Amino acid sequence: MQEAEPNTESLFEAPPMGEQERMIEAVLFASAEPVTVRELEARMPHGCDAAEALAHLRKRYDGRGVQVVKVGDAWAIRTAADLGFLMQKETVETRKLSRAAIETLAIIAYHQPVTRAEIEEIRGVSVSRGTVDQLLEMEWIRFGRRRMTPGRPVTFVVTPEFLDQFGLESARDLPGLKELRAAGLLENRLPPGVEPATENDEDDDMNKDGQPELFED
Amino acid sequence: MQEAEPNTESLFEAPPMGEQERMIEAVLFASAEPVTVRELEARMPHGCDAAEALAHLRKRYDGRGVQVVKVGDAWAIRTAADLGFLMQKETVETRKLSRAAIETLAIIAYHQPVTRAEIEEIRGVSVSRGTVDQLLEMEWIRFGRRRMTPGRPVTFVVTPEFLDQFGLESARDLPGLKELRAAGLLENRLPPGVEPATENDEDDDMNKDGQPELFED
Amino acid sequence: MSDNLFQEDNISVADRLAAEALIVDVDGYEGPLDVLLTLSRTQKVDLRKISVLELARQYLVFVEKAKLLRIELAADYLVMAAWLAFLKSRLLLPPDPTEEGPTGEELAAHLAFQLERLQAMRDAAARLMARDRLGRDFFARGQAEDITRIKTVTYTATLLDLMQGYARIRTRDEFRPFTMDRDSIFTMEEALDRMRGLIGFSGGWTEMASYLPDGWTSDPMKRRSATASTFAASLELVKEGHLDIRQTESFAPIQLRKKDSST
Repeated sequence: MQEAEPNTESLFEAPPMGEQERMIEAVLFASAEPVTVRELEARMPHGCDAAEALAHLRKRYDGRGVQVVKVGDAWAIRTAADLGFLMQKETVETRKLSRAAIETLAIIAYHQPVTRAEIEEIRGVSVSRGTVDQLLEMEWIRFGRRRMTPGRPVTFVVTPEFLDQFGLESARDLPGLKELRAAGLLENRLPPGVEPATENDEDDDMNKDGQPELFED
Repeated sequence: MQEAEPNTESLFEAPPMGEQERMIEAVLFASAEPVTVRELEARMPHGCDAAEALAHLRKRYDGRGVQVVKVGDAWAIRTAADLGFLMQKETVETRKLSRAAIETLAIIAYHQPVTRAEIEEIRGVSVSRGTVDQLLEMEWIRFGRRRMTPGRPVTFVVTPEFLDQFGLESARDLPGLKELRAAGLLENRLPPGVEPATENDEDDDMNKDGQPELFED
Repeated sequence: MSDNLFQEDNISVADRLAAEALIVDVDGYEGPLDVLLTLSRTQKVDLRKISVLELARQYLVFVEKAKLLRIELAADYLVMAAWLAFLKSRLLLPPDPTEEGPTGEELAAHLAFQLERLQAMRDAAARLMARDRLGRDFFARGQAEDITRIKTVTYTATLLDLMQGYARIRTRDEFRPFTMDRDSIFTMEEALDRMRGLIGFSGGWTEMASYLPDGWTSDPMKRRSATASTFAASLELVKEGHLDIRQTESFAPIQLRKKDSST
């Protein structure tokens, strides 16, 4: 009806907030993946305030069988965790992670961005290639920025898929993060007598086009 | 663990209607197929009245962005018909990029700024115009500065959209050869003497300098 | 008294039993740090208050016992044993003022920190895995909707595709060597010739950068090539005994000096 011409209509006025809430409800319900505020606004008529509509929607679903949850900078609808027992049919058999993979994942989540050498320093053993590959393949971790230390090692960080998997709004909501930080257990403390590597932020040997010498071999 | 109790508990009393409504909401949301009243009751604790809870839920969603609808003799949650225009993006079909395009893109990412002639030299086959056009159209690459060599060939560089797509903060964060090897990606060695699969990315109207008229604007 | 501590005769029965239990399961441990963490539990105290000296003793008992049972321990277990023996002596003997480096207490504190951090990460991992999980405790939409079929084709590729694509090309290169035509190369031979002519005149420490030839310092490509070959040439001259070379820390300028034949 009206929706046939949302574009011409929107030149004049954004739809009322209740209508915006309905739109977001529809989009989030339809999608299995989290949707960002930007994507929501791109789909909605011009002038909509997706963030405000989201806040209303979130309140509306408070305590219901499905919930509006935040995943990184995106939003999704998920069933309430206390109703998991009804869903045996939907449960997907998750691949069992090895103890090494679980620890590596936790270290990446709590220490990110973290290099392979740092993971090995914390675990006290070398990290097997398969472990990192598995986590990359599951898209729970990805490469982060290179560390500006000798060798320019790549770092690892966790992904939005990881947050979605564990029902976290952001990596700041990891359980016990604050306590661990307060206890100094997330510091990268070097063994006594070892010189800290200099954080040399700009490297003259890098030409303007961002081609580090690493790629020239 | 929770499943153990509701059955024994339910011998005495069914959960309150509000709770039954939540259960139905979650099940309808999560299941891939419409669910019949019988199936609902089979999943819910003993003594529940799925039909009544459904009627409540249906009323609750009246006028909302999603609706509880009857499909045959089963029930499902669906987006409200008047909001269908918001769902267009749901049906985007994604296809894998061709091998030629991936290789071209990889060379541009690792060697940028790079000319077409250099890409061809690295790949060992000519690069079809279609491949470059496709990457340009996807906005994963763009023209860089002209190279200050005879013919002043244009160069290609990757775009911020590319970095975004691949979850990189900068092109420098691409793993280097050593890391590719460590990740097992450099193991697919061809036996010496074996010709790589010939890809006839023919492009006849291209002169030797890799300067097709396309770039002579 | 302190001599006694270095002998393995006075191992208590409990220690022996603990060590044997560890050895039986040595394959189940993830390296020496894991063993130390397990041993530390026998102290039944907060990891912050752990006695590293006691822990070192327990670990050495464990390694000694393994030797007696002729169990092959991986090299890193033996490296840890050697290090702990060293730490033990540092902790027990009065500090030698002439000796440099960190004190035994500093080393012990760091080891305690490592153990506490590893334990903390294990606890964190357990808490993480105990959370409600997508697809197990809470669920995504079971039926993503398709009301209007407006087909737009987009092409995708993953980082893995990209890396594999690049790897494929570079692997091919190993059999069909690829060289870019580059005119901005300053060869090591050229650098060596140049350096031989210049080092005779310089007395004190001079930065290596000042040896770069004229016209090779502004263009980054050329500067990189000239720097690399000048550095390689410098090393060659050091090897030949004509030069001294030093760098105070990572990324600091590299400095050269003509070798003084009198010292």
